[in-house]
Amino acid sequence: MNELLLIVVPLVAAGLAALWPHDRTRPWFLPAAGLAHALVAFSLLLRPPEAPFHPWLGYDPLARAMLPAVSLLFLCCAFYGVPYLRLRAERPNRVFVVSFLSALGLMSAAHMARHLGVLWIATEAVTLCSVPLLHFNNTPRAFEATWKYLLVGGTGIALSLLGSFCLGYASLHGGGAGDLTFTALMAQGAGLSRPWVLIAWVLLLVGYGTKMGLAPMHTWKPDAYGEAPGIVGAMLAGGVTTVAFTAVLRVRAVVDAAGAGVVANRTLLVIGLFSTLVAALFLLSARDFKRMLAYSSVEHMGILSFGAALGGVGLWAAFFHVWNNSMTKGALFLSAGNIRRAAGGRTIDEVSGMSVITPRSSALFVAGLFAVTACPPFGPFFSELLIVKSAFATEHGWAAAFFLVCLLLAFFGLTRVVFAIVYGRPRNAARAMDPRFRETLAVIVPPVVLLLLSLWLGLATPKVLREAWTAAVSQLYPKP
Amino acid sequence: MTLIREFLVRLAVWLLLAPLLPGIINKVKAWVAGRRGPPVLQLYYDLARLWRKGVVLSTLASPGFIAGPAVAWVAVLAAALLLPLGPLGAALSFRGDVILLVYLLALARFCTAWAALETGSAFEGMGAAREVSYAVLAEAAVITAVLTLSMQSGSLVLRAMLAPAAGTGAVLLAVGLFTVLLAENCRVPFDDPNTHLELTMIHEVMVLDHSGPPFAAVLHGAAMKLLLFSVLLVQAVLPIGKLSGIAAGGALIAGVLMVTVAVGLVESLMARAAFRRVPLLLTTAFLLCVFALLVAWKGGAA
Amino acid sequence: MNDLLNLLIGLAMGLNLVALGTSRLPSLIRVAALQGMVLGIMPLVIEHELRVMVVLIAVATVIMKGIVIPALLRRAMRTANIDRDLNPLIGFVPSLLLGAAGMIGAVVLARRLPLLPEHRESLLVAGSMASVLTGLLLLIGRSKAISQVCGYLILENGIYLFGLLLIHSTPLLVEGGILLDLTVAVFVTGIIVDRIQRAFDSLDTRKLTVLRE
Amino acid sequence: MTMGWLMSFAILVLVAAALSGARLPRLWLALTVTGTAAFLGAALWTLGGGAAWDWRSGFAVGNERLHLRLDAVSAWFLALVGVVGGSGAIYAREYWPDGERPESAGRGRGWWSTLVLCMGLVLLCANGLHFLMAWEAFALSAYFLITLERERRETRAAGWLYLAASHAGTLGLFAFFSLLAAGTGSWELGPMRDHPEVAPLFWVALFGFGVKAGMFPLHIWLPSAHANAPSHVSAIMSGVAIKMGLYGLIRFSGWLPLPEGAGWVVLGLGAASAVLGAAFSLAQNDLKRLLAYCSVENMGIILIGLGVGLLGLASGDTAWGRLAMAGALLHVWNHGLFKSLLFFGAGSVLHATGTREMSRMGGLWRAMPWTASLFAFGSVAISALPPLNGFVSEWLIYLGLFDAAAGHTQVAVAIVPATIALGVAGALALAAFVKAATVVFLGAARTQAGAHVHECGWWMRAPMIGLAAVCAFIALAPGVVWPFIQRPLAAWNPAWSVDDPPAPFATLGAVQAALVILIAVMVVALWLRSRTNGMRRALTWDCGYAAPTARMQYTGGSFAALASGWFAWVLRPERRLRWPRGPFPRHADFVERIPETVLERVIGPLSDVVMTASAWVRQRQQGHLPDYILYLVAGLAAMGVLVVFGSMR
Repeated sequence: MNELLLIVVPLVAAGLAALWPHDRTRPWFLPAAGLAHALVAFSLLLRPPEAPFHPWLGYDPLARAMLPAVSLLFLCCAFYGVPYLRLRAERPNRVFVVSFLSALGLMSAAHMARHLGVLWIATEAVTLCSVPLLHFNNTPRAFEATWKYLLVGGTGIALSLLGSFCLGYASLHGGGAGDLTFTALMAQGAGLSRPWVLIAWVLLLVGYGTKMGLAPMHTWKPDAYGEAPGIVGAMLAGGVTTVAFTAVLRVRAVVDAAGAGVVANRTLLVIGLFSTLVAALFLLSARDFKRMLAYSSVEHMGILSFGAALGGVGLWAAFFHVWNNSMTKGALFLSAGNIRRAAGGRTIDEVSGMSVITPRSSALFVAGLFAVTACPPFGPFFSELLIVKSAFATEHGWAAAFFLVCLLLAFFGLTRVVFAIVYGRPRNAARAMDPRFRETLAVIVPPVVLLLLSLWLGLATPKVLREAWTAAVSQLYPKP
Repeated sequence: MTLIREFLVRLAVWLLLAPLLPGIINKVKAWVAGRRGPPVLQLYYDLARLWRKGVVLSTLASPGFIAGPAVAWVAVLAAALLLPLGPLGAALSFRGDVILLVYLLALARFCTAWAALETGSAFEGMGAAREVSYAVLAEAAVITAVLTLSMQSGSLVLRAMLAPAAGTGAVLLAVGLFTVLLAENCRVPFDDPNTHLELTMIHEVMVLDHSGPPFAAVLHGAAMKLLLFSVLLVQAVLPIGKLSGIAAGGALIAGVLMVTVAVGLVESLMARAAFRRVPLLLTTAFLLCVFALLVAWKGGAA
Repeated sequence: MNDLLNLLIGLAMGLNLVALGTSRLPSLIRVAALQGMVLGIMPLVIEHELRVMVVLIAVATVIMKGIVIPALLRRAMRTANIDRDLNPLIGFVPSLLLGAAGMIGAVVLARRLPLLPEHRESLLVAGSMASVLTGLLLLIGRSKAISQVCGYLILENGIYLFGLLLIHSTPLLVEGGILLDLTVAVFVTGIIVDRIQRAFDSLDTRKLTVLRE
Repeated sequence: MTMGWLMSFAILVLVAAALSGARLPRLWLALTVTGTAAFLGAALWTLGGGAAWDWRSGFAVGNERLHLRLDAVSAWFLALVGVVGGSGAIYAREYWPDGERPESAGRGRGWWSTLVLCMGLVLLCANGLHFLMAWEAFALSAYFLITLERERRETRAAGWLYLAASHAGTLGLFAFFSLLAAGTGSWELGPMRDHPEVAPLFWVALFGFGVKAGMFPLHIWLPSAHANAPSHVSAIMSGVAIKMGLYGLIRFSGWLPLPEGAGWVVLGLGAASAVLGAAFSLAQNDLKRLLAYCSVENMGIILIGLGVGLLGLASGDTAWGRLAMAGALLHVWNHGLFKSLLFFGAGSVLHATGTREMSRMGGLWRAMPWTASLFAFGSVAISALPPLNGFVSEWLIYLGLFDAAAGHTQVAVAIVPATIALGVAGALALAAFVKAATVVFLGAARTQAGAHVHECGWWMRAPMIGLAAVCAFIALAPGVVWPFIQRPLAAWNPAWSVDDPPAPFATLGAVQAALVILIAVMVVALWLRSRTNGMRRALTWDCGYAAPTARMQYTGGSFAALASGWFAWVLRPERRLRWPRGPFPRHADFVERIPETVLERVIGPLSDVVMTASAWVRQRQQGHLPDYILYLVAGLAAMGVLVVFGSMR
């Protein structure tokens, strides 16, 4: 029953926060709920329940392999959120806190969903919760970003609903009793009607791919990440994308059971490499460092699906990379948020020499850059190397070569922007934006912690996590 | 004991006979031009006089200005001592000595150029520039020649390498090496040792500012270098090693004389080539050596 | 009664074409609303005995799609007093042709797809595909925010149609899905309206291009 | 087990140094010197016949057991790391002090120790994963060292270029090591000649390591990085860091089964690097760029040796291959030593004059005699002239080449051109260094920059003297060094029997010593004679110029014009000349620029293509929502097509 806490605790906290009268103290609900959530998540990681407590919801191996990462990221963002919201005292934060908390609860639900419908509902609910978060700054730009997020994302969501229907119909047509839990669908396996399964796969891949931000459905991402506050960006890039990836994996398992695994893998491979390429091309001439982070996230979504397409070790590495991605992206977004605060601009034309104005955040930003570009000893290095290795091992030599070239281009782009921002002579525009901003420990520690976590994940991947990922792989590839 | 005596003899040969060659060349030139010309021993007189003269140093010159000629002279002498003298053989001969010889000449070049640039004079800089630049092409030719010899003999010891194979290869090599000799010793058509147009000179212009004992070292070193090259050339193309002691000595001397006379004739019959044609000449020499190499290669393979 | 259903679906498909052909914003909204109502009553037609749940869905759908959202949109339109013409990115004739082609294709494709015997006769699949295509076509081909919302509504209608295939077996999925999807629509419209009430921004998405590369 | 202690001690000390660098300069210096000394000691002990040290950790790093191994090959390079790392640290104390560089000095110290440590680890790691980690860490710390002076735009540009190129190489190594791991089934490194299927990987390694080694077409990053880095950093970059790439090549050419024609390709690349590197270096007018290109040349020489070694390996016959390989190894040391010496010298010139433009210097010998003589020493050494150490190693390589050619076998086809190339490169290098040394130190000061300068202090002088001493030692006692060379040879390829040292090595040493004595005697004699005859100073005669001015001197550009003209086809110099006109010409000027040909003619166009693609993609995303939906639908369609065709097949 503890699993339920993962959903209930944040939602209850959200409710309380909604009733809480004081803007000044309300933000403390975030770390509190985050702490509780993390405790439950990790206790469950250590002692996983034998069976899901309900056929529709359960802390199954897949959830176990993913959810703690999100919980960890949320915790750090929550601690960062307190000083951040204090800094933004001019904005009422009730809606923000409430939707941030409920987003956490719904993300947990989405991770644990073992039922097609529940999964879809939870995912869409997350989308809705993140709308006020995006709109927090309440500027015309924020409005435009939200609008695009809603319409592009909504279309994707609608398609994934259609896909769910198709999958349901596939099972119905295959003589299913309309039980849409993934276990039942996988059990039905080859009984599912193949054409409908394939249609469903395409629709669901594109639908949830839109949430993940795979190219060419990524278009909402730079706008949303560029306009949202740092912590929201971090949660979107590290949490929501993870939810969508989980969804894709669950569906993929069903498709695999239906005997179309090869086709599914091919589509995943193609869309993954395409996303990596597109992201790299965008990064090459990026100028706005928050949009740059969005494209980097697109790139990493591509890496994830590339890894997932390889199956076996590749999938394992993809789980590994999910964790690394959450941690490093979190660190990057938070430090970028600091820099954004201190510097009056967002593009390399307006900002430079931040290493003088915000030395700590700049150092963190650079460290995060090297982490996210797979430089050792940070985690992504290990996961990406493993993905490349498994690609070579599974006769995907050319794909791997292409992948490496994309990584190189992305590296060029990222370093170009980050060094332009961090080094050089500071512009006088800097500090014009928010004189109240100071590099206090409160805004430095969370990103530091995230980076250290990524370091730790890489150098000494805990045994329990490795087991969890292995279990998740074997859940998605049940050995006959 | 005998070792030391032999060594001293060789030393004497190199030190004493070297200044003879320029004298001979000048005689030949004078004879062709129908003049009486300076005495054959002129260079000896000059050296003696210079050795007694004082030195005028450029205000800019560093101690390297005097060290340069000294090192260059030592380098040439050492190279000469590595070269076997027909029946006398070499003072010292070991595997790879030929490479040492080539690089000792390079050392001499380095020091001459260094000394030339000490004075900060445009002329001498120009001379140094030409010296080191043409050396690039000459080096290619020399290395190819050495490669040819080593492929002929399958050895890397000068003594064994200078056992030439008669035939086309020898001829090609002879012409090639002769050209290199002219270039390395700055004779016509590459350079005109007794012109008065500094702009057209290489070696002579490099030593414009030298005087006194250092200048003596320079002149003597140049003479030794000339002798060295002619000895090398002769032994590279004439099968001297096969002859008995006296005959060999005679053949060597005759050969060297022939070479010197040839140099003299070239100087008196040819005009100095325009500078842009110099690389062409050197490349030709290089190509000749390459052909010799190919011949040697086939010969060895067969 | 299957005929009645098909009649309704045919009506909806006709409305698709109207939506593609109309050049005025109010009529577009009206079409969307009408289609919503038509769809809303379908469950009542499909279901043999009227369960409370089904009635609930029907009522909710009719109210939402047929009344609430259109009202919101009209209000937005009025408050922003934007000109009623929707200037198309894809002309009316081309979009009509495309829509028609899509409809035919949908019917053909639906015939070739494996269907359960009880669905063989119905136009549900074809209708839903046609509406989805129409919706996407409107989203791509019309530049006004409100017209895009209408396109989105029609897209949803298509999905709703498909959902009706499953209403026997997994009612909850269908209901939950649809209801939540409606909330998206509400959100979308809500955001616009809220935006308009604060500042009279243009609702022409061609002007909503500050965020660009 | 003492070795284990020594190693862990060195590593710990260096870590401590890296941490103490920012705040405690004195402690840092002590620690760094100790650590590098420990490295040197360990290396010499191993080379001196100590057993190879092999250690596996109980714990895992990155899910792999640590596996450190110090065999003779690693030790050979580790010794270099020790020497240059230590002397550079001492040099930096005066060259990059807190007083003048308050902002970057501390950083510089920290990264220096990190760099040294990481290079040591690269040499020690015997596990692909950890090798890669150490490799990248070393590359990054080098980046931070190069960009110490990051307020300068060109320094940042140079640093970025270095980082980009190095990362390209690293990704090549990603591919290499993961293919290796996929092939052999484990990250463990070691002799793997029993896996013939991994032979083609040599080409990947050649790219990955070649970038770092500054092999000719891949050298693009090298000149600007070496030129813009602080001089002690340039020294360790050029003296040691690029040798790491070489280490990789040597290491894996020894372990991997070699593909057909590996030796030929390496030999060809080496010859190209040697000649073109020398030509480029001759053409440069920036002192440090000249030195940098000369590194390309020397890498070429080493690669020639390696190539001959590989050919020897391929044709089973070992004698000449071994000689050339030995020469290559020895040249690794030699180049590391005198190139660091030269960069230190260049550093003290830069420190004194504040410019790298040779055409602004001249006549510095008077103010800085120590630097001048040490630089001259280095120039003679690097031009491979007897009686110094550069000649010893090149002599070995020549021996190998000549013997190989004398065999009249198929390999001669590759050997002969390589030999000629080596000779030409030597002559070009000589020209280049006559230019460098004389234009900077001799003649008259050309500008005010060269006018009032100061000699460097002892902290900078001592390392130079030390390096020169080591050079002299190798030059005069090569026989002593020989046994040290044999161990890495044996470790590199156990198939080779390496008991007999080539006899002439002793002779060569004697000859060089004799030469030194002769030179000393002659110099003294000439000097005394001239003094007794009387010396007087006068204006440069120069055929009777009354008032020669400094501007009449031959500049570096004019000195190199003739020879570099022959390489205009690759140098592509850009000249702008305004002739003096009229009786009293007001202005006439001549500007010459030597472009980075490969970078500007090859990489530039390539990147233009990529950037065009990038711009095109950006054009597709101009904020129009309908377009975005269209892309979504397009993606849907594409996936659909893919699935349909996929399921058909």
